[in-house]
Amino acid sequence: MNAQLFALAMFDGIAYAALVFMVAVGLTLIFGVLRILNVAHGSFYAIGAYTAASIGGAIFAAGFSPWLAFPLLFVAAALVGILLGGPIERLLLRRIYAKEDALQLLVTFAVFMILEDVQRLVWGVQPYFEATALQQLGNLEVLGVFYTKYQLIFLPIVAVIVLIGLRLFLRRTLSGKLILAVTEDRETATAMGIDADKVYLLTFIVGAALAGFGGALASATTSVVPGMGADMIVLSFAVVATAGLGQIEGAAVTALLIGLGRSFAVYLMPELEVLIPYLIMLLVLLVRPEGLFGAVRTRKI
Amino acid sequence: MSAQVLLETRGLDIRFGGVVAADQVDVEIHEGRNLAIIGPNGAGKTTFLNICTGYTKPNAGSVHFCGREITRRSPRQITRLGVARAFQMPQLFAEHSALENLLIAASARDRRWAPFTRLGDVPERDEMMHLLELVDCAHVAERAVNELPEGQRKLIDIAIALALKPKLLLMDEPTSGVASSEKFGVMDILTRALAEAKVTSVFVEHDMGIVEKYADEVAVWASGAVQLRGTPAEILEHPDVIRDVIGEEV
Amino acid sequence: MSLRLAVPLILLALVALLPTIAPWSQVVLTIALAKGLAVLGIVVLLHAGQVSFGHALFFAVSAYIAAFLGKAFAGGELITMILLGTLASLAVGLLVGLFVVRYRHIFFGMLNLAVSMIFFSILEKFYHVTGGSDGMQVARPSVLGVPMERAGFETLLFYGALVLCIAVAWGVHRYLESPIGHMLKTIKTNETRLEYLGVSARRTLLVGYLVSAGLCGLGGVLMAVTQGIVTPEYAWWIRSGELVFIAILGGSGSVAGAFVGALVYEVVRTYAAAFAADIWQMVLGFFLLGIILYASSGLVGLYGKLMDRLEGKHKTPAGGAKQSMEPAQ
Amino acid sequence: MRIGLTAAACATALLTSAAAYAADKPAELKIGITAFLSGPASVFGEPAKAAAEMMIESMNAEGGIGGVPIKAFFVDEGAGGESVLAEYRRLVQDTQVDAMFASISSGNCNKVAPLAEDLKVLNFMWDCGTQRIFEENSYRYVFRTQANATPEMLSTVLYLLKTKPDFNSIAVVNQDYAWGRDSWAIFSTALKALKPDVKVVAEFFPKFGTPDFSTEISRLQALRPDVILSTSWGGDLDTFVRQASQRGLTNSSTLVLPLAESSLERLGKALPPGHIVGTRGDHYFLHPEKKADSDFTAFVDAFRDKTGAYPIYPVFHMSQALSALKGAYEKAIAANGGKWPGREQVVDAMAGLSFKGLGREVTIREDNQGVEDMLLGTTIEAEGYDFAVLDDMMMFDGDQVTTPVGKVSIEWLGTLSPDFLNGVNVEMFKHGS
Repeated sequence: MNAQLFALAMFDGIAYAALVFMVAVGLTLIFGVLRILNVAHGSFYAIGAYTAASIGGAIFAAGFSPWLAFPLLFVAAALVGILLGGPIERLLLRRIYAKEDALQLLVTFAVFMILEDVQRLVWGVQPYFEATALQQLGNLEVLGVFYTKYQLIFLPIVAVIVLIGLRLFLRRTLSGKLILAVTEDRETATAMGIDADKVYLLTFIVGAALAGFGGALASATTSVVPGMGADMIVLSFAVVATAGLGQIEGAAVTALLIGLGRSFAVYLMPELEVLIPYLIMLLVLLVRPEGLFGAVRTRKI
Repeated sequence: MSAQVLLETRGLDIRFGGVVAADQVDVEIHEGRNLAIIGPNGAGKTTFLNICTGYTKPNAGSVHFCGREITRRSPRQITRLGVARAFQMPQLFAEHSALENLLIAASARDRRWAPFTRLGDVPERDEMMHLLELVDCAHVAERAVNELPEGQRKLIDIAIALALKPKLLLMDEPTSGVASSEKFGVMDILTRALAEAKVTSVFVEHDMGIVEKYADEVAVWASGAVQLRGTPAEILEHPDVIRDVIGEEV
Repeated sequence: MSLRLAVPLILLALVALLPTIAPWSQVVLTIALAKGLAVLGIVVLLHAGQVSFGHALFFAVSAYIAAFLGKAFAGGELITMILLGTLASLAVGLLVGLFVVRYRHIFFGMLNLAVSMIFFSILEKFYHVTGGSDGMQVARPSVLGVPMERAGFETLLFYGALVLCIAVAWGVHRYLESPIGHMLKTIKTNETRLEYLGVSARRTLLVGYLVSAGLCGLGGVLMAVTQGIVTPEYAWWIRSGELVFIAILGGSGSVAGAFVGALVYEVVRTYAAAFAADIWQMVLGFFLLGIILYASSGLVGLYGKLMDRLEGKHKTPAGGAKQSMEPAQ
Repeated sequence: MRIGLTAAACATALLTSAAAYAADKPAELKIGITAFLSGPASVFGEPAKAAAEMMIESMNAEGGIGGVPIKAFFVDEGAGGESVLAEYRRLVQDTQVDAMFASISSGNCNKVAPLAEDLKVLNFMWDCGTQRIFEENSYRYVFRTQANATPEMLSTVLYLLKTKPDFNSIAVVNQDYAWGRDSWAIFSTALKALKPDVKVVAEFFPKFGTPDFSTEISRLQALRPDVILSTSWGGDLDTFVRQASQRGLTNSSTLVLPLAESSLERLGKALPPGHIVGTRGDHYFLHPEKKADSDFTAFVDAFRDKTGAYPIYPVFHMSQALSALKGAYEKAIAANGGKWPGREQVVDAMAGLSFKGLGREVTIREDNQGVEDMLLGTTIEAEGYDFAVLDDMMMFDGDQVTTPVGKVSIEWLGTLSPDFLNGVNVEMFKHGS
């Protein structure tokens, strides 16, 4: 493997990692606070992609400026967070916080199944493709290979902004601090009078919106097809578990690890490509059972 | 002292963050002599029990039981050597009845996996019923343990430990959570049961009346170390103890 | 005989007789029984408070063993397939189990998922060995050396599966009631105390894990020979989720519930797919939500409540044949 | 209640099966159709279902088959193989359908073929492409009413060699499942036989349904093969072509896309001119021989009105299956002296049957495989369409490009020599002519 291929694999890996991170970070945020592994997160991702692609298709066909594709990403994220995330947390998840892990997970699994069909009823089964955002930014030639600026530059920058933004939000704003307090010690936080209901709702909306945002970002680079959520969710699980549950920076590092692992596999051993995320997860957890960034908690007796 | 040394620690050292939980702890526990551990909260009493049973690993030092080094063994291995433990918060099997809790313990002791025998039909059943009678809980044998009052839960927790027929029993505040009017009753029951089973006990205790009546020896803990050791009479009259320990407790 | 005991017996008799009046149902019922066995594996782990989202792995391992045997020996022998398939699942169960019993809850679930997805990917990727995503045909095996026609084979499979399920259900029930079965349950309630009894929680869980892997393996072989084809989909995470789904539907922790759940699930799924082809997933999703939110003790729990009402009792009685199959909640 | 009904149905079934021959004319002719109504492959299933409904409606308006109206029952292949098999049995044993059309997925065809044989029900493999089924087994009840992977791939190789004889290197990006693997095995075997000096520079089999080909595209750009083959379809093909054209891969390499006819309209301008597109037969809404035919254009318009899209190859496949059914029954009725035929008589009538769907005539060979001519073309931009259409079309003779009866495709292809290229009959068509 020469230097050129090495560099190419790096670029590909980073662009891919940026997308994976966007979805995984929402999942880990939700887990940190609600202690629920949300299977429906994959649906939020898919619906975000569908929303961006279908609205984009409509407004660009009507002759609006293609630059609207960028604000549209946020609109799609907000729609997913508020219209889907909000009601699901309020009407459904709120009723199951007291139940066992397995039941909670199954509830989100049920939501996932329902949303899969909702997607098909709303958007049909034909693939959507809406790459205006990507085309607006154009291409870039690196080492004789054309990359889209969207994937090579825009996506990684957005991922870094989201990472820094989340850090600032969690550490500098009141809502963020409340979320962090609940993540670190739920009992104490609620005992101190933090309105856990509000924190849960806010977290879930933000988490869902991040998944929707990830989907909207991805929609410019891929066909939006039925079933795209199912694959993404398993990948995000792997990222979240490898990183350590609830670890936001960890999710970034792991996403990068998995993204690079995958692209190097394509160059070196294509057969291993799909196995990479799981192999990384197994290896990490063998050595660090709590995940890369997870902390050991000893029970007080 | 002529009695054989059951458990011996040398130079135990551990700290959590800035808190010193054990600082050069050297303790000997002798067969047949019940040891009470007293001392203020945070002195490292529970940590001592945790280290002796392998739940917490010390940074330095060693623990020997019957001459065998057990410092870095797991609670499971140490239990199998004959050290049982009762907890400050009763550690019970919440979905099982009192009798079932004991039957599980007895099956564990006898390595009775018996995949096709009902738990209720194991041969240790009579022995466990007797044990429940001994701790005065026979009347709640069939009740789920999470429905029982704290006092009975503590007794069942201790009974579980006794069911293992240990050589040494470590008890963390056996009478906490028990109404003060019942404490002596509980301890009477316990002492009888311990004597019958010929078990040496170590118990952490805050009630000096209990210590005075039931301990053969007392060790005073403070700042992660044993400050004094002696008979209850010697210790409870010691001015430092009166000031630092009893004073706090009264 | 009490009503509480009579109804399950009547239902069992109905299931046994249904194929004689509705032949097409025979295969659906055999599949339901095969899944019921796998669900029973999930139920065993639920007793330890652990949920695996990767048990389809063991289902797939034995199913592929059956397919390979059939391919290697031009049809093969049913009994060999069942034995070797289950053994292979146990072997893989031991290997995976040694690793995953160190983890609990979400990690346990996710690691199982990861391992099963690795197997899934291998099945898909190594096309020249496994037939890739199209899977492998499972030749119809002979039974004790006797070659079989389709009709006879299917009938034999169905009644064989029925007898097998009853025997296995009894065995698992006894296991869960035994000392080691109760120790498994203590992993859910107080693992620390279990260790302080001198028992290895990991080893106890490993035993439960092996039982569950074996059960899934048994179900997998049965499924493979019934379907006549195996695909990587057998190992997919959605399939594992389905097993957990059925376990909850039947009544989490209930041995009888595993089979009741599997039967009801297959019927609902078949009819949802037939009469609401566009929205069958949604139908199942709402069905699952309804069960979790309004009847979290599952179908067996509902049945218990119904019987209580019929017998005019308001409090759950301690006895009863059905009752003893449920864990203490 | 349900059990009672079923019991009654079964009793009737027993009676009728005793008199399987010379049956009375039924109230309706029931067929079961499996198609993907969910999942990625529903891009084929949904149009086919719409087409089936339209065609059955119009057939029934003209008196159905032999005066008996057709009634179709649909099964979702997207629900999984297990569910398909259960439904298949239910339709055959409970609903008592007269024929099954199964299926789109080759995997499902593999599953239902032996089952159909066991259940003794007439089964048309109406869309699946695997060439293996009739090469590895022989069946009485199972027929394929269209071509299979071998003629599809061989004609693609021929078209490529005729239009671009000087290319040196090729790479492949196929979906990682049987179709992707088998079609590459066929294509590469044929290519090596016909042009032995070609270099295969990369073989990629990304996961089915993969959302991102960036890495593969980077590698392909670094390797710069003359030709890139992809037999992918649906969302995978769309994604690959779009990402390839966005990053300029379509400028440096010629794409060969044997299934792209079904993606043309969706791809729009993303598929630039100059790339090779196949139609899995002669399935094309601007079929050079049919586009002047008013029935054909009327159907295309009606289909567009109903679904909002031009008909794609599964629609043609569906028309072939329905037309085969009609042909078989009519032939059997004639053979039966005008009386309604028994099931076995209909199966007998399938031998050597010729029928015509929306495209050219298809004939069933003695191994139950349909023989169909193959149409390919090169993309151009054309007025009136905001997506690429085909030009420089070639129609290959089905008889010549289909594996001879009794031969195994891969072996047969291996025996071909470069002369084969000059021996095949080709008809040429231009867009607009």
